[in-house]
Amino acid sequence: MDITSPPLLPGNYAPILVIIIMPLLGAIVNGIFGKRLGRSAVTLMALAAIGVSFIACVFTVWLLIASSHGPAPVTRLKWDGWEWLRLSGINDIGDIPITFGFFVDALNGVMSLIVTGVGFLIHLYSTKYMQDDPSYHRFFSYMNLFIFSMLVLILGNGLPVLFVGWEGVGLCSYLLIGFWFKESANAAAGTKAFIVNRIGDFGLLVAMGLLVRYVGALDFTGIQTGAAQLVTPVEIWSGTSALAYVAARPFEILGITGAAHWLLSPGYATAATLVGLALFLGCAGKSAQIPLYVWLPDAMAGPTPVSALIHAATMVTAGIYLVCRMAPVFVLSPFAMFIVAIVGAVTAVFAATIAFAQRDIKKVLAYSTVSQLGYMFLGVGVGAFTAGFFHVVTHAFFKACLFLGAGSVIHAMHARIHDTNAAQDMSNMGGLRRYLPITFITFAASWAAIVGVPFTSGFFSKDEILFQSFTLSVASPVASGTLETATGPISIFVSPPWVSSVLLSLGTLGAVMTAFYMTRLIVGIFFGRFRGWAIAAKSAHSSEPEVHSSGPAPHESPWAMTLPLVILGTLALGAGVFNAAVFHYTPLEHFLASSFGKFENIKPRPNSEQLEHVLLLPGIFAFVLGTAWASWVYLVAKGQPARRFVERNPALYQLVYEKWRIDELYRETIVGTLELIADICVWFDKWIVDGILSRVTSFVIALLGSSVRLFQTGRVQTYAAFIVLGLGGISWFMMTPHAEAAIATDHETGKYKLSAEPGIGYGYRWDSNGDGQFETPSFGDQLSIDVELARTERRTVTLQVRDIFGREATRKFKLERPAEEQLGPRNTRTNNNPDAAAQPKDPSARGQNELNAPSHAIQPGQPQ
Amino acid sequence: MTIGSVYFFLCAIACIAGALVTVVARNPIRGALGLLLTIVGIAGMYLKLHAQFLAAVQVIVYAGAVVILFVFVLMLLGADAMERPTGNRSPVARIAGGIGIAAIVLFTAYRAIQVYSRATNGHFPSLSEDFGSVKSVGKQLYSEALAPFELSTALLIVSVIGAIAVARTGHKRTALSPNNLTSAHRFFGGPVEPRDAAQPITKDSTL
Amino acid sequence: MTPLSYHVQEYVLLAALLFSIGGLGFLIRRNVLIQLMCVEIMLNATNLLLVAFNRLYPSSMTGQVFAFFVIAVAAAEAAVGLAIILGFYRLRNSVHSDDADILRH
Amino acid sequence: MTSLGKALIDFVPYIMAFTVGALIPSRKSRFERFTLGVIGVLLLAFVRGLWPGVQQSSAPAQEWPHLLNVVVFLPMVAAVVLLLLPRQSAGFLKAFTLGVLLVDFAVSLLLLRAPMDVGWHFQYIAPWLPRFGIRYHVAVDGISFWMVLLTTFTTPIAAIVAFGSIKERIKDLCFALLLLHTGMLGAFVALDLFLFYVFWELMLIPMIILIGVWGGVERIKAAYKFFLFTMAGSVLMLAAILYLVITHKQIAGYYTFDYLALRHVNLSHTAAWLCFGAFALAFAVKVPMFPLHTWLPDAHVQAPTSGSIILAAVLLKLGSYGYLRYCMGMFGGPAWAVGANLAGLVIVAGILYGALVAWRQDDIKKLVAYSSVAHMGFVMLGFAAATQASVQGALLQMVNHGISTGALFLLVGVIYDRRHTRSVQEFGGLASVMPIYAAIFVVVTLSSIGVPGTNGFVGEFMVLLGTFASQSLGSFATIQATLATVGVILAALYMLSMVQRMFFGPLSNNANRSLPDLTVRETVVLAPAIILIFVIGLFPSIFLDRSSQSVTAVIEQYKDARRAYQDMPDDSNRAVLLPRRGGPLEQGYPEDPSAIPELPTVASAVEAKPNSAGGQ
Repeated sequence: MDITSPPLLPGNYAPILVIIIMPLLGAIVNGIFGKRLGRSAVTLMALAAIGVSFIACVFTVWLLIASSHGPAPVTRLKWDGWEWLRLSGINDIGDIPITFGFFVDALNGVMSLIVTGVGFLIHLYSTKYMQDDPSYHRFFSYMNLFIFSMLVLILGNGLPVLFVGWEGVGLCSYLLIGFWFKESANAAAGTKAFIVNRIGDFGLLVAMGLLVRYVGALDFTGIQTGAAQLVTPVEIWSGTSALAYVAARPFEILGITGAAHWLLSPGYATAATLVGLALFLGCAGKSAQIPLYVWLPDAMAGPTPVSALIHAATMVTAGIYLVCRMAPVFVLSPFAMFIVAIVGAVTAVFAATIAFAQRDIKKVLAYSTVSQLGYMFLGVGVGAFTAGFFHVVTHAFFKACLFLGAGSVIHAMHARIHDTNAAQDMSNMGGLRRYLPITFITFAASWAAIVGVPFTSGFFSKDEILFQSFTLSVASPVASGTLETATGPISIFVSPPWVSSVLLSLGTLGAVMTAFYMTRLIVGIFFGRFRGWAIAAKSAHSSEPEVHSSGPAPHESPWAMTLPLVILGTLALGAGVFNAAVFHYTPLEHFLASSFGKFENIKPRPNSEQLEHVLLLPGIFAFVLGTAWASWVYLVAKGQPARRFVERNPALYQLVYEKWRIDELYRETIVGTLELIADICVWFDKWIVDGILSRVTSFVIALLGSSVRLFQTGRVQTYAAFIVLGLGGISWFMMTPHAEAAIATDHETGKYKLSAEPGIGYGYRWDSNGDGQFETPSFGDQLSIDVELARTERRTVTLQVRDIFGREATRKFKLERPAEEQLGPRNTRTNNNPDAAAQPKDPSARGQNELNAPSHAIQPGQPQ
Repeated sequence: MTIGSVYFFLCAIACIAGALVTVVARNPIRGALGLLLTIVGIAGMYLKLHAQFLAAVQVIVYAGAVVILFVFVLMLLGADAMERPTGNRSPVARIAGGIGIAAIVLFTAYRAIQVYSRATNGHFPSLSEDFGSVKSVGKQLYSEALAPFELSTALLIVSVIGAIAVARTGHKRTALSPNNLTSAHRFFGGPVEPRDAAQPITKDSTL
Repeated sequence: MTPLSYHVQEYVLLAALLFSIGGLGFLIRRNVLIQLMCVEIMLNATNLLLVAFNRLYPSSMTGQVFAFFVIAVAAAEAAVGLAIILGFYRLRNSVHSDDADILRH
Repeated sequence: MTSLGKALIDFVPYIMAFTVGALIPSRKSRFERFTLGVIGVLLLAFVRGLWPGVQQSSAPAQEWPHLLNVVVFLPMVAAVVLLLLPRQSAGFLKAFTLGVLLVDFAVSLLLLRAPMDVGWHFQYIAPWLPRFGIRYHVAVDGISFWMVLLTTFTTPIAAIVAFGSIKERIKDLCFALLLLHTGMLGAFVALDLFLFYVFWELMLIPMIILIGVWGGVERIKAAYKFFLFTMAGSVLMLAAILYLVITHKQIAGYYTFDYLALRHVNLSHTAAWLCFGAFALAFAVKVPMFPLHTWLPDAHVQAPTSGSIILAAVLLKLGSYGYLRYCMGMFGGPAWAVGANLAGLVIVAGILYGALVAWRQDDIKKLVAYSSVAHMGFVMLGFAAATQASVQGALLQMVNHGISTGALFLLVGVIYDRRHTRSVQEFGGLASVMPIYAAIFVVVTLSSIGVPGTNGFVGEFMVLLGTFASQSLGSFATIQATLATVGVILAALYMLSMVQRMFFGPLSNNANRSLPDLTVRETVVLAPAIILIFVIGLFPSIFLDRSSQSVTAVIEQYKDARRAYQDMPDDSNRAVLLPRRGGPLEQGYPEDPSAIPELPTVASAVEAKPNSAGGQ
């Protein structure tokens, strides 16, 4: 896949810049100058920005299609901006420059078409929907900013630039969900959305870090070429670490040796799995999959066009785009693909169950979005990237149409019911097909698509996913299936064969439920009796309505709202033509082939050809069963069976209505423990850390201070008494006898003269011959003594002193005469530090020597 | 018992009695008189030790000036100089302290005596006749000890001026009240009053 | 038994006794004036000792000269001490030494 | 294209920048429009001037050796002159101080002309106390370069804010600001350890005056705590400096306090660890790292707005700058050995702990203070990981934290001046009353959280990805980096929950009903910070290129020091002088004054750098 650009244009392909800059320009102009420009100017600016960007996208995709058939097929058009920053690879080898650039290839070309196309329609729709909102300009500024961020996300040339768009989109959803920030509920929903998205972003950051560490590149081409380096084992659990020992201990005690052994053996995972799981965490955060889907239903607090744009058509599909874009990495780890598929399937079914019991039409559509996203991840998870992506395209059309239809219904209800929740409640609607014909027809078209009526777009895309989920399987990237590690070979996980049948059954079950709740929704809104308010007879003569809570019939929305509905409705029906795999007419697949490339370890089941037609049955069967059952329950039996079911087991119904109380579960577990840890930290910080460092030290010093203060009695006498005591102590010390003697040495002649230091009233006696006996038993005042030594003779002379109080002190002096004459002027200095002379001149030792006190003992000349 | 030892005995008794009276007397006037007695006893001792000049100086300066000064101040203070009946301090501690100190001093004196009796048997040698006279002390005073002599004059003048300065009644000095004592707060700009009354003092502030 | 006053030991004993009585008085009595008197007694005790030793070694008069200077200083000291006592009295109108505890706060 | 045309073309972007800037304010105040326009033009010039490609082309500029002396000592001279000015004319004092600070900022911009390649720039050496080998040795390299500019950028802003809200003792305020400015600048450029210590202590006194005199209710207690914490640390540092100097005297024969020489002293193991511990403690208090951080919330809560801005924007950076320059510079071995534990401590007890505690705070300033602990945790993680990307990221994060937290404190000051309270419960639904203020607050919050496109993200991104690929952290790199990335979530948690409680939701407290929106002074002061947030966010290479070569050199030396430390046998208790390798980094090496001037070593002979006055 070369990255040259078409010969006719120089290096950088300028229209990409136009696609991206226009929405940004719109956002800035509307945001800052919007209030001053007035409503019509704001509308013009917003629509123009997205329109021009859409036209540029169409031109680019057309150019890509045109140039991909020529002799030198061009599949990528790039625009490199400036060098953003520079990273360094593992231990500083290799330099990873990250440039702020964009590129367009088949995959993100189609995505950009959807984003700007559907975006434009929704902008047109919301010019009417939001017309009486005071901060009109702020709304369009955020919408334009959102389109800008989404384009940066899908056109970014590497993960960092994608991440800029990724968080930009999260920010815009935060701003748009919390648009009517006057009610704290909306603001709380916005904050919740941002933080949950942020958890997803954490996954993306970790994935980028791992890629830097193992692949050393972050732009998509670099990742594609270096992906092979990811198939290296990474020790995520070292059997020998203290943690392992602690974890295994209880099992050993209980005797469950199997688990203990497992914990003690080192656990390995390939780098590809780690990157794949981290990326999937990011996708789950953005595309609202099982662990992190909680923010999407609450995001309905924002205006309906926001839900249509963000939570149906564009933002939520960013996760799928990321998985498709990072296909080379995902494919290397069958375990990650398995997780993606399973989570997708489970989410599809789980979200569908909640949609059963919701009365608010936007909530129903929200959960249906989560469920449909589950399908896309199922498709992508088994390796059918094109099928998954095709479902993104079709879903964008019919879900946007459903949301806008719901919006126009709510718009109509607002005429009489002003409380937003009541206006969205299905129980207040019914029989609206007579009053809102166009909305009904387009809603029915999208219903047909989502339910999977044969030959509609939904049928083709969902059926393809069901087919692929059964036939495709992901083989292990390494032929031998094992990887060498320090502690012996480990086997790479390959999804077991029974998985494909499980996925198919889950998919079919999901399809049945989708058909059921969508039919329940359409019947609840458009069929049966109108439960909103008593319709006043339209007859001309009676001017004021008879019944009190009556009002005019709900009127159809203006053209600006119904035109997008019509366009999206037709697209919902007709979009199947792009990739009708059943009839082997798949232009989208050929177009996308250049982006995805061929992965050799995605192998279809051997007999997949024959199964193709057989596997049409589950899709059709699901549609027929779901619709028939739902229409019997709600249309024919007027909802009686449903009410009987609710009475029979109210607890279950309440549980499902409160979304299986997942929010409360998260509240208690994760958020609860976090608050607990935070409180502990705050307490710890105030009382322990601060306590020890400042309170305890100040307390200790205060204690010392007060204890010393006791001595300051303020009476002169106590001070005088202390002075006297002090004097006594000093005099006692002065009076203790010290026996000191100076030694004059003369090694040649062997004569040594010891002279004692005089003291007041001292008596002295000597033992010069070293026999331990004092020459004169009584204390005379003989101050000095002479000693004669032969060669190498050693002798100890002791001096004893007694003071007037009769206390004695003795001191021994070891004298020794060296063997023979040593070089250098050794014995000229006769200070009282004889051994200094014996030191050879050694600068390093000289420093040490001066430091310690002059000792009297005479050691022969070896340096310390 | 020669006349000299009797005379010595009398002077000693006078000194010790005087000292005891000074210490024990309730009324400070009686204390001053005790001091006078001690000083006169010491003067007698000087005479015994052939220090006639010193005896004269002692009587004139000490007895004549210092004790009179004491009495003069006592009279100035009047009734307040009387001993206030304290008694909160337990007598046992004081007496024990006193005896302790006395024991130490006496023990040192006794040991000193032992040494000196041993060494020079403390016998007074014979003297030239003008030993303690004014002439010999004066000669020494003006030859070796001239510098200290001149300095002592300066000392006396300074002490006179100091005494006047300290005891001047003139202006009434304000007593140092505790709250405008120098402290860290003064360094930081006047007494610390809460700057923002609205601001509740955060109870969890540290230190 | 040689007569009493011919040995320096007697004077040393007397001076020690006088000095301890003075010191004792200074430490025990609360009245500032009495304390000053006790200081005077202590000074006189030392003077006596000086003169006694000078008598023992009569070769020069330094002992007596020194005693003379001690007397001069004692006079100055008494003057200033009394002035301070007056100031203190005016401040605290009491001569009780315990009241002089302003520095304690 | 005639030259006039080219000039015109060249001139158009500036006109456009001015018009856009002038159009933004919706108010009618012409002063605000003019200043915003000028700020726009200045920043455009800044970006175009520093664009990576442009610099190499121009000839290597002549570095004026006295530039650093002017930058550092201009405020001190002004402070002295200030003492002579009359105390009553407050207006004149304010104008004088602000003028001096702005001139100092302008002069410091001249630093930008020199390409920051390896080696010391604008180096000036003069003998100070020759007997002890103390020299006045100042120089700038890639690491301290942006710190100097951050200081000269922040102090004028803090001064404008201070003059806005503080009304009494103006003269002392001006004096304190100028002295503080000198202290900080000196500490960043000093290369003689004695000179560094002098500036390090000089900085303390004005900061204490700022907190102690104009602070909140318990200002004196907070000032004491701040002072005692820093003093305890720096006294140990002084001991370590003296030990180093004496050891150097023993093994090299002459006294010198110069960093270049002391860096070559390879101490024995125990001595190296003790000295490293002393230095690290002094800088850990300043950073602030976990156990020694409790002074920061009190100092911030009690300090006046301007004091908080300077404290957060510059003083914290001295700790981390000191750690990189002196701890990792002089004690490579212990720093490397402690690297993994330091990273662990800094992550768990810095980033996560700081974020969690910040989340439960009711006082906004305390919340921002703890967020500073978290942000500085990232910086120290960057140094501990010691890879090219993480160290550069940490340096950039120091500048980012200075700008975003400085702006945050500014914003907190705005509402504190209006409502005289900082507790979050007092506010609610401010967005409807003060829309511009709310918008700017959200922008700064995004920068402090680290949303891509703003400056906060670039710093954290480089640190995290540097840690992932770190060699010094060994096997813990991946785990520690993942834990640090969790900090990114918690940052969003506590900042957004605070923003939601303050700005969104109904107007609960009717005292907020009549709060005026941002005044002209406040918008003008905030504008440069807001624009810089986006400039650094989108064009970080302007800042990174200037520090890249010095960072490579530092990491190189750090590895050499580690190898030398490991070659030193355990039991030996004698220091060794490492061999000198010449090259630009040892230019200005203090020669042995008493030695006979033998053959000039390779360094001084090779190239006589025009600027270095040289010699001892």
